[in-house]
Amino acid sequence: MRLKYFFSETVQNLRRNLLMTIAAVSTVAISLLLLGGVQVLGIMVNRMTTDWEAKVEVNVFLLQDATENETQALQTEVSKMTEVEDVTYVSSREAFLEFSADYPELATGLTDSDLPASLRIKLADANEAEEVADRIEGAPGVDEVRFGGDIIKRLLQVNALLRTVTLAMSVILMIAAAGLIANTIRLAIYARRDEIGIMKLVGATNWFIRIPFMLEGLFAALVGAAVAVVVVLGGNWLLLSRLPEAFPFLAPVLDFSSGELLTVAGLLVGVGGLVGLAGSSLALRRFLEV
Amino acid sequence: MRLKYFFSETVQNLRRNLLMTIAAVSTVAISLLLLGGVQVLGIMVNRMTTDWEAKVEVNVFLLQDATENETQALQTEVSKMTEVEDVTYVSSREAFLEFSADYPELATGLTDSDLPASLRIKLADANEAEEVADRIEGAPGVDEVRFGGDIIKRLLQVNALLRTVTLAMSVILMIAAAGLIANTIRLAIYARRDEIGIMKLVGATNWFIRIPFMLEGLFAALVGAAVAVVVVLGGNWLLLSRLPEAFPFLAPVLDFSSGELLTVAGLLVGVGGLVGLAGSSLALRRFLEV
Amino acid sequence: MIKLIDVVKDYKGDIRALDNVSLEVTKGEFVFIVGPSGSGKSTFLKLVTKEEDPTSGDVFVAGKNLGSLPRWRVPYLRRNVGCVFQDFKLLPNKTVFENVAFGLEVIGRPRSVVQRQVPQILELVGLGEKLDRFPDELSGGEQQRVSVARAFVNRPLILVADEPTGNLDPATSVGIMRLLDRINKTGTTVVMATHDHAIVDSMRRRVLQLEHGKVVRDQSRGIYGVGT
Amino acid sequence: MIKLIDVVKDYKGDIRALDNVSLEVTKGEFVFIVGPSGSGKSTFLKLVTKEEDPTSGDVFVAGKNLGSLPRWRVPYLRRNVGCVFQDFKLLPNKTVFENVAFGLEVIGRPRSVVQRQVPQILELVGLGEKLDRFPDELSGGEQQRVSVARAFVNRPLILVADEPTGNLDPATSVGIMRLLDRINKTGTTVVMATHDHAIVDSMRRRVLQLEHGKVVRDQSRGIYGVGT
Ligand SMILES: Nc1ncnc2c1ncn2[C@@H]1O[C@H](COP(=O)(O)OP(=O)(O)OP(=O)(O)O)[C@@H](O)[C@H]1O
Ligand SMILES: Nc1ncnc2c1ncn2[C@@H]1O[C@H](COP(=O)(O)OP(=O)(O)OP(=O)(O)O)[C@@H](O)[C@H]1O
Ligand SMILES: [Mg+2]
Ligand SMILES: [Mg+2]
Repeated sequence: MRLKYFFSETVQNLRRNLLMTIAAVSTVAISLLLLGGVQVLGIMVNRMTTDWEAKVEVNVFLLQDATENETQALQTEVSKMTEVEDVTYVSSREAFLEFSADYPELATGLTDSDLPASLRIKLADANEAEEVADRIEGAPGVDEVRFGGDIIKRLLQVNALLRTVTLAMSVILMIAAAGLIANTIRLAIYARRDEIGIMKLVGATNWFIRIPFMLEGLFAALVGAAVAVVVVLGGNWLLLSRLPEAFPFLAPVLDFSSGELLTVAGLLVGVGGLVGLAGSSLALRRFLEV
Repeated sequence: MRLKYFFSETVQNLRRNLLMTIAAVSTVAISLLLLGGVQVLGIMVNRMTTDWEAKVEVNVFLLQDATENETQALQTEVSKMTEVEDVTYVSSREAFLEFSADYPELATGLTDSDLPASLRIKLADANEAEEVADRIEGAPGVDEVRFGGDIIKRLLQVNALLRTVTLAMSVILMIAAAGLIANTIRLAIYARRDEIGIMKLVGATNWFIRIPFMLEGLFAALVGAAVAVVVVLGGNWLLLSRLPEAFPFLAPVLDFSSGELLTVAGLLVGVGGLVGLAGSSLALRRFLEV
Repeated sequence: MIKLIDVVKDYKGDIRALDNVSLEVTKGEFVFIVGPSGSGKSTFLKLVTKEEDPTSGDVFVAGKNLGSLPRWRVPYLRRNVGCVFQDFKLLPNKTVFENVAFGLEVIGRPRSVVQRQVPQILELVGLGEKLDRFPDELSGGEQQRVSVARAFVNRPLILVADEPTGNLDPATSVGIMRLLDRINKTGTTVVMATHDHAIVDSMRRRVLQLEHGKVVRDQSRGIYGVGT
Repeated sequence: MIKLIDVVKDYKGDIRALDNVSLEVTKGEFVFIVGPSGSGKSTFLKLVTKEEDPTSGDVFVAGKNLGSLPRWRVPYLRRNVGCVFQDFKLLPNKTVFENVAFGLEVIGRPRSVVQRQVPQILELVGLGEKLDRFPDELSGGEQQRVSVARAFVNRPLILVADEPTGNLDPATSVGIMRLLDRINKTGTTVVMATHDHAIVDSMRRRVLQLEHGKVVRDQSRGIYGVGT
């Protein structure tokens, strides 16, 4: 009975205060759209930086006179390290072929054995490159260990920066979206302050007044969130899933799993719904004191 | 006289409708803050991509037996091309020194003359690399022309993408900010619809009613814009001007000229002011028809 | 001054508020509109201020056909037709002084005039000491008197008053009626809707009685009711 | 039923609206509050519904000291004190039916009761055919009658009416007074502020006269005014 009353009350108010409903829904939609956009961007940046870091490798150049045993032992030892994901042996010959593909003019003066054999190490976490390199340095059969040095450090710094920036952006947008939505709800309730006073004077309890307002706030926020989700997903589908055609190198960055998209959608709906409920409840407070 | 009336009316209303003033100012501030942030980001991306493209060069490798005349003629001809900004001659010796700095192990087997002399061409616009390369190809004394090929094309694509994305973001945020501000103003005016009706019934002309409301909207928008500008500039100063200490490579990207910052500030104030004025004027329209 | 020719007013939903009303009020007249609740008194007054437009028929005020009055002229009409609204219609964010002053500011009166006339007129309606109150800090009757003061502060040609004494005690009502009478004597046409028996009977002015939107009685020097 | 002991009410700005008022209204009484505009009638009624709190002194309603009534109990008090407000206080976004129904929904009456009682009560105040109108589609007197209907739809213990006939013609007023009388006969205490001479004089009930916030007359079977 009560539920029915609250429900019909909510629907009626949404309909009869159409201007406010539209304003609230569109503000929520716009705010969450921006939040969703940054979220997607964040996933892309994360993806991209991870991708870059996956390409970081430690190269262990072996001594010309390293024995097969030494090489073997080194390889097994390295592959046991927890930081190491994968170790590949690159023979002198393979190194020469790669080099001559890159620098054909220079290769003419060289032979297979001019280039040293090496171990190529892929890491689980690019940040550990230096540490791994230090540990291998000086092992029997090892000539020199290279891990990109400054370049890698710089890449890692850039990645850290990018991640921080996108994280900061999404936090800022979360706060901004909440602030904008709360503001709109506050104004919408302010426009109806007289009504609230009258209800109280007629004997309505705070909850009796609050529930329909909160449901209205929730509804407006959820519809706004739904619009934002549809636009984000639609935009993703339209633009992002087509970009790889033009920019094939973007493919790995853009290939969102439906899990990730659902998380973003969930975030938008969650933030919207929460702010809608809490915002209307808080905004009501000062007008309920009659 | 009239001016004085409108002014005192505006100030009074801002003060007496404090809740709405605060809501409007904060919505404007938040919206423009986001817009300003994206604008700064846009400048950074532009800066960065320009920086990258400035590093694109066309390398003209000269034949081992090219005469000094041929070389000289080629260099003058190339430097006359409108697309070309700068041409440097790199002798065999210089090339060898550079190479041996990069690959010390390999350099041991080589001599000065193993590497060809070349012309290094800096371009005004990286997009013209391929065209310039094609034109030089086959000129007397030229062995081979290289301009990075696919890598450059890809870089240019990435740059174009980055620029498009930031442009799209700033357009979207411009629309979003305008929408959010207009929404808030609409609700604030809606809350005072009765007042407007009364003024009309007492014989006020539309302009007499409109001007104070528009001034209120303008004021709220400008204060909001000012807050946004202060935060953007302050944030820039605090964060961005300190980042280069940690990330020296970011320095060129982050070193904004005061002209650029003024442009961003101007944009925020302009968008805020315009939307404030137009928004209140438009929102009033339907309530003025009494 | 006011002329209605075959005026019909239907509100949306086929509610007939005025049914074929024709009447004329000449300059300087004092007319009471009486009739039961919902008979169309306020609707009639709203036609005169062009707050509502007739569904059919013509309304003339001060010689102008309101039907063909361009939208932008309406404010100028309203400055010549002071109005005391049944629900007061005070601006909630303005003080008593500012509410009344608004009527003068609208017509561009200089500040000095406003500063002089507003306290005067508020004194007349007995609110000389409540200039700085906001409407929600006044009693019902006090609000009504502010509305009265605002309606004639700019000396309109016509004064239209919708139950201006509905929230007033008899003594204060008499004071207000004296005021209206004085204003009327200076040449202002006064049209007043009222339920107040005593006032109508004591003033003996023209009485227009409405019933279901029709004029059922038009009597000069009339009394409030015959059958009531 | 209602008891005031040494009640003083000052509004902000040192405005004394009630000055040391002590009085008692017993169950089933019918009391008129009279007095000039601004004498404190509405303020007195607002104390009874706890819309305002006294500056000093105690107010007891239905045996409870309102000063020590916890905030969350106030709605339950108000359900026992039906109130006709001087400015009606109708919900603008609800129809006539819904406005009156609200008084029943608040106390959790089932829909069937609402559907039966609301049209009945609206019929009684003469609005049986205007159930679906919104307040701004009603005349002033019709709005007032909706407010009256809402005030007693849930059969409160006490009915507090602030000039419930101010916007009504004499005939309709008489109808409303008959209704109040009938309600009073069923045991409901009625306190009514009014300016209507005729009504007070014809009913001859207890009259409390206020002047400048003081009770200057308390007369059973009184008339409206002596000096006025
Ligand atoms: N905006 C509206 N929409 C629909 N019907 C309306 C509207 N305004 C008034 N009415 C109806 O028109 C009729 C006349 O209303 P009006 O306000 O003119 O009455 P009135 O004579 O002033 O009554 P009262 O003495 O109660 O103020 C009433 O039946 C009323 O319900
Ligand atoms: N909220 C308020 N703030 C300040 N003063 C107020 C407030 N409400 C009422 N007053 C003042 O208190 C006094 C009594 O007001 P009240 O409303 O009780 O009068 P009333 O007897 O109901 O008058 P009326 O017959 O005009 O309705 C008046 O002088 C009024 O100006
Ligand atoms: Mg009326
Ligand atoms: Mg009162």
